[in-house]
Amino acid sequence: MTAGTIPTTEPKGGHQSTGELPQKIGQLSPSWIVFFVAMLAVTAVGFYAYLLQVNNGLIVTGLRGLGTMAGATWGLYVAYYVYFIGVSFAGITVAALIRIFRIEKLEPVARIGELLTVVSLILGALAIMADLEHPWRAIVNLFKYGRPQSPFFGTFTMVIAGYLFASLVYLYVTSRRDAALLAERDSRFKRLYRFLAAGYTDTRAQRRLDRRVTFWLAITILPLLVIAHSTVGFVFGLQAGRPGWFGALQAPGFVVLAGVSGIGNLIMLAAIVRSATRTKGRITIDAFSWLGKLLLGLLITYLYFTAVEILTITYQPGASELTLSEALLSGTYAWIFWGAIASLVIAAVLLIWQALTRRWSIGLVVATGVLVNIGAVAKRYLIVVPSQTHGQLLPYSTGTYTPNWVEWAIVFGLFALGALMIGVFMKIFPIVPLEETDTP
Amino acid sequence: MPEITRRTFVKVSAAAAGTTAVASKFLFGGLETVQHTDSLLLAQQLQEDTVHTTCWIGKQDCGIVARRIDGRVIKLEGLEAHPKNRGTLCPKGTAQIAAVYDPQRIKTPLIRTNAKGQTGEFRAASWDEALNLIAEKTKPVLEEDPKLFLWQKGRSKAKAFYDKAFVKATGATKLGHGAYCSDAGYRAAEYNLGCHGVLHPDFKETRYLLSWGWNITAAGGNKTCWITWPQQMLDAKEKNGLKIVQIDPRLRPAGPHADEWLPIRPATDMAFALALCRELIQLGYLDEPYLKKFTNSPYLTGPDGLFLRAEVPADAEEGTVGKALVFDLTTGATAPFDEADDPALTGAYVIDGVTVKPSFQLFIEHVESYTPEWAADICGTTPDRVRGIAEEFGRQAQIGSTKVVDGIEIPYRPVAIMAYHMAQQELGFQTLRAMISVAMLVGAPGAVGGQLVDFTWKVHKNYAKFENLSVKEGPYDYTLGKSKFFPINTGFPGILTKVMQDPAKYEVEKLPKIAMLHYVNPLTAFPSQADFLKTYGMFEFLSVLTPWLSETADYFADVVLPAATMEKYEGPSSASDQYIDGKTIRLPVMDPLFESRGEIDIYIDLCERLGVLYGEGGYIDQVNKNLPLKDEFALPLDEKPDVRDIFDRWSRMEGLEGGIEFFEKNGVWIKGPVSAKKRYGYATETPFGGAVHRLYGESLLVAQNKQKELGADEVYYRDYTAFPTWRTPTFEQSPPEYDLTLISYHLVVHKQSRTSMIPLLTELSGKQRLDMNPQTAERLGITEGDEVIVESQNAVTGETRQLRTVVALSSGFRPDVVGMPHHFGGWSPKNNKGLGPSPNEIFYTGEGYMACTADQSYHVKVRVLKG
Amino acid sequence: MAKYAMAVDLGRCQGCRACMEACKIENNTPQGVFWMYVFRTETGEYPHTKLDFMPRPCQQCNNPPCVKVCPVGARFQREDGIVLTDYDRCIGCRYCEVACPYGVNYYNWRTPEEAFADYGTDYGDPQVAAVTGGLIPPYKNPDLARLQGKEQRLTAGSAHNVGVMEKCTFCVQRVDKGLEPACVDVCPVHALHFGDIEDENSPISQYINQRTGFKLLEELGTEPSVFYLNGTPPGPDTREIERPLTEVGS
Amino acid sequence: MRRYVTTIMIVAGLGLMILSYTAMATPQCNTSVACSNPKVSFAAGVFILGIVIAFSSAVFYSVYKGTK
Repeated sequence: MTAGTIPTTEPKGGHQSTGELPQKIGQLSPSWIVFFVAMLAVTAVGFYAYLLQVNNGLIVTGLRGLGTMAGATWGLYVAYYVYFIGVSFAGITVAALIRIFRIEKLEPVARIGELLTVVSLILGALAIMADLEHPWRAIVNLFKYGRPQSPFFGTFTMVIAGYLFASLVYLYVTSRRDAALLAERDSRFKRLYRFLAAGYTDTRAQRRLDRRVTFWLAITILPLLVIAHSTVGFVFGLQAGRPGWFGALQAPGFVVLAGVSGIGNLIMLAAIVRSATRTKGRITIDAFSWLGKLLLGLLITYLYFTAVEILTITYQPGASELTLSEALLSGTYAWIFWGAIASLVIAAVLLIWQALTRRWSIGLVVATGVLVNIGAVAKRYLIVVPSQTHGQLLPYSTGTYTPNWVEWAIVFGLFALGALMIGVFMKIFPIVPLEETDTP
Repeated sequence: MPEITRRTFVKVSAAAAGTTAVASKFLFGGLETVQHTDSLLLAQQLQEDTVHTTCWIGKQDCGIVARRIDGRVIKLEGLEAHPKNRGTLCPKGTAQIAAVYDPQRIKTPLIRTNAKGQTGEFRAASWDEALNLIAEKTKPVLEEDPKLFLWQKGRSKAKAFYDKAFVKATGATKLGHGAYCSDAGYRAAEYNLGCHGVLHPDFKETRYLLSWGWNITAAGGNKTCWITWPQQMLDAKEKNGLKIVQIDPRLRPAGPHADEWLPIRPATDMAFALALCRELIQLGYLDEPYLKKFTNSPYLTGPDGLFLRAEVPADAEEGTVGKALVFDLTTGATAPFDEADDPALTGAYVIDGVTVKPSFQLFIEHVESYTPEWAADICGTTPDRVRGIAEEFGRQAQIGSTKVVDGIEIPYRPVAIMAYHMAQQELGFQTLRAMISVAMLVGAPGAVGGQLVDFTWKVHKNYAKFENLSVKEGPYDYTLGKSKFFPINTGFPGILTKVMQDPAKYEVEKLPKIAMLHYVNPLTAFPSQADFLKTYGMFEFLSVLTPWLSETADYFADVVLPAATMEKYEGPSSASDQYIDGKTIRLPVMDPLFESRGEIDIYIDLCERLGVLYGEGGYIDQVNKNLPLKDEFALPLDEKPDVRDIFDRWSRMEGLEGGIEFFEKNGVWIKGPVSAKKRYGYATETPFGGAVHRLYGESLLVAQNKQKELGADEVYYRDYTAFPTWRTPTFEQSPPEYDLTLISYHLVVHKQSRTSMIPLLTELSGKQRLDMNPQTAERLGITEGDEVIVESQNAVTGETRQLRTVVALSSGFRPDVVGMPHHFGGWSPKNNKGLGPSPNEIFYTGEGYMACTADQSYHVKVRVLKG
Repeated sequence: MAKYAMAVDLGRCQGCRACMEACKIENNTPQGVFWMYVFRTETGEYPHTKLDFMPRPCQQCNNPPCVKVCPVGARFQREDGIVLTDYDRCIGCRYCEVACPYGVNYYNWRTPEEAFADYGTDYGDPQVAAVTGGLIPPYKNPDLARLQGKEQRLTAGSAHNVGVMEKCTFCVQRVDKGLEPACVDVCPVHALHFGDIEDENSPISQYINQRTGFKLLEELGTEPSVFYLNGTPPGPDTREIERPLTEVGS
Repeated sequence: MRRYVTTIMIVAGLGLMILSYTAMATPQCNTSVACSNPKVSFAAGVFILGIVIAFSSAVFYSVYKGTK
């Protein structure tokens, strides 16, 4: 690659004096340090728990066999794996929408989304690794013997590999220009920026080029994304052996709930970023209202799916479906189920009210973001676990499963790890794209 | 799980220190360690062979082929040629492999170092030291009075020659386990029919079976422990459409194989049987030829309840009694029973101014009041079900029909009762007599498809003994044999504990000084644990011979001798399934593990030290007498025998090619089919071996009179009646708040204390539980899995006992009954710890909780409280 | 090519669980692991109670969901119909376990050493080890460590490697020697039958043809190779009773 | 040149995917032993490599400076 030519002209406006980087990059504010240390600590606890597990096997978790052992063999790890994959939905979708439909108002949150996608995909991959007693054997054998007829194959090629890589490419291509601009300043990241810029010259031709690339990437990624999330749905939806799993609605259901949790996360993250990086001027209420509407659309669709689901399992259920639906609606899992429904409905109501009154408040939108994620986590858990403990097709005694501290520690560790990745990124690179105006 | 976490912490710190360890774990997940053990296994060339042996647990000694790798037994499989198990095994059979290798077996002889009555502390000792100590303690007692040396054993394995020989050679007093099993049933059959056994069907021919009690698919019964009966029962159902009526508070015994389930109240079986008798008489289902010819029904009975007898000729020797008289309808006069053409069964006759009646007439009058309504009320069922069963039993009996078997025409009565272990109740002896009476009315005993008692129709010596029961004046020996308390008494450890607590009450002067326990483990295996805890510490010296440190040994043994499990010779044992006869011998699957030894070796060495091994009447001599070994095959009385040689001599004496090698090669010796002449009472040389079947128990009445004479309390004599006579069992008199009846039963996977030491079997049996009908649970506000306190009450002493367990709901139980399986409540070897209590902890023994024949009852009233 | 099948005569089964025991010993499975399991169940209310026993080996499906979902082909079906697990390849994702409607899959939560400790016996005991070479369990079956069939894969129970999945193999190590599975061989009442279903005249084909029966959860299209005869499938209100010890690692 | 190489990368990537996919255990079959083994080991790995190459084309397309 040929080195980029550095413009001699002093860049104007947008950000402060020479050498100073925008969005508090490189500045370790006390609050950030607190955040960093806290997250590091939680991650460490998670890692410690993981060491326990690696050393003594999954026996240290609350997981046990199905059937005679009357436990659940898939638990928190799988639930959160599904959740994290779901979250990854947001970024690329938003970014792609922006590119395809030219939604300028969302431009500023585009990179947050892309980053969110990359991070959550990594967390998803780690969550599934945590579920395996022999991670290395798994990685090798998956590459060596991977079989397309297993729904896991899609998950693991499409989602983990294809989707993740595509998102990285996308993130990179859309970040080069900023890297080039920052490379013009003296900072401890200069070399990094220059490397990333890879000789970017901010010409009209280059911009046209990038627009074309990103457009086509978006076009190819969107279907990939639908497929990817569907395959996760297929992991369950193709299984007739467990009550409440088999069904055509699983795949679309997964896609939509993925959207809900993803957008919800994006909203929260955007709100944090805008206050953390002095970009209130960039990320405006418009962005939030936009995301809000998007979320509302998906949420309504999902609530519709849920209604259909409830009707299906209660109207004329088979013996095992009945046992399961009882466990869900009035039994062991009722509090989780109705908790989820409540949070989703409240979120929908909040959004509808704002949409009708046309008066959007960032606070309220963020609140919905939080609510829908609570709902999403709960729903993922309810998809994975109850079908294993209740309504088994042979007269096995009813099972029980309670995640123990090891599992929780690892899951929270993963969240903290994600937070760390984003936090560090924010201190190295502008998480909000620099403006068009920052140009010759 | 504090232990785990501690371990994990250690592991983690280690891991944190050396990340490489973690890394390798991460990379290879510790798989290599596992494969390593395999490679070890596969490294060298493996020598594979098989050894013939027999089961060491069940009482039917199934034939087993042990598969060995380099001399290590890896699997036990059924021996195809063995008639009893035909190439199959039950869970116990396969699982005993874990017993062979159990590291918790006793490895060396042990000598106690702490006080008795608490968890024992022992020191390892050599065989010499241990045996010398026993000899030193035993000799003086043998010199003073050998009867004061108590020798007690659990279940016999194979032919009990070697232990009989020990008892005979030393002159010790023997106690068995029969009083906890089915002895009262054996006594009833011996009394009424003369055969040694408890009622079982002729499965190849029987069409209608009253499966009475918990046995049929749970524990086999007579002569078999499990496999054989189920096999024959299923074949009978498929081939002959055998109909099974399950009479028990639990459905489980016959389960899906029951065509009809009649859940009657516990311990009301006699009432039900008596009502059946009444109905059969009412319906006229009577085999008069049988009753007249082969039973004492026609015997004329006076107002005193005694038979009218012919004059004794003057020249007759002292003590001979005259033949019982009957009323001959052809001559219209009395005649000795064996001289009358047509003896009357009914009516009343005035002889010498006295009105006398055939005992059958008395029976008719006796059962007159036992109506279906009466029985239904007592048993907790409906009159028409009583009638229905009586009707079908009578009809199916096909009275008058015959069948030709082996060329002999034999009466055909395809109805039978299977009632093993039904004697385990306060009215046990008379209940079994009532059941036998049912079979007798239709002439089923000894008929084709009818009521069988033993595999061959032999008359047992007890039949003659029971003609007049000897009831002596005190003082009595501590087993109360021939006492005014128990005119019939096989030896009951339970009553021994009562005697030891109050010898005066039982007019006993000398208590046992020292004791030796052979396998038996009274502390957990026998009901009323409290009584054994009180008394088994009273022996001056107690030695226990057992493979594991039994609870009794743990608390009371001075010396413990390690017995081998399967790694020893035992035998010979019957391989008969009642149709094909055979014999087998257990061959050791390997050398005894640790320092354990086979029982025969142990007794030989002990007798040598006691000076009772050699010479006339010595142990060797007794072995020759009891095995037996005759003529040139007899062991020389002056040289120490070798165990293999004992069985080799026996095999050669039986004419087997190569002696013991025959069994090493074939595993079992098939003698061929059991002929009809041997099996059916009607077909034996003199029918029924010449025994007159006692529908009427004259000698029981005589015994009762003697008991009264000698001033025995009513509790001891009230059940010595000529006919089975119903009375409400004592336990029913507990206060009403004790509203449930506790019953106990065996699980298929358990037999004898030893199975509860085998973790593979306790795994299958699961934890202890209290079975309860859902209706009852709902009433008490209890749900599946709740912990509860079960409190029993002794209706005689008012004592209460408690245990804690967990409820398991089952609709296969009468709502007024709760149940608990046996083989729990151990504490000594950790194998069987923590699985829950034994019902024996809250059962009672002694007056009111034992039969008139000194046999244990397993019924008690309880209440269930939330734990 | 033979196609192996098992026939379970529910009319004969007495629920004694001898098959479970023989399986555990032949295949050296630790506590709480039942490749062969016998349901003891109750249906209906007192006094009209119906008691049933139902042995549950792996159904050896001909359209096996477990094989479909296995991401690495560790779970596969041989030409003779036996569905097996390749212990060297299994990654322990437990997808087969959730995919199987019969609950026949058992995951090795612990090493055999830890697992057998549940039995409360220390087989490492020197005096025992002197005889057994320290093998766990002492009755360890060497056949399980051998590669099976023409695929030559480690499928016969092996050493119960921690973190891999396993299940009933129809005792492949015995079948390949021309023997019947341990459960069939031991059954005291001859309720279990095994053989080549493709051969019209084989004893099992005839046994099945002479009786009416059903296959378990056939409606799911799994096409089991296990035939249940002379009985009825468990109903919705069928309750399990008399469970064995199933706790692991507590 | 830019178009040329990019196209090649995309085609190559897709090619690898198709090739490796067919080299894996046949999707339809699940009853024969063959189905449990890919025809070529690491076919799945190659498939992912294909994805990687195909998407990398985008990077090349935008980074390539062209020859002046």
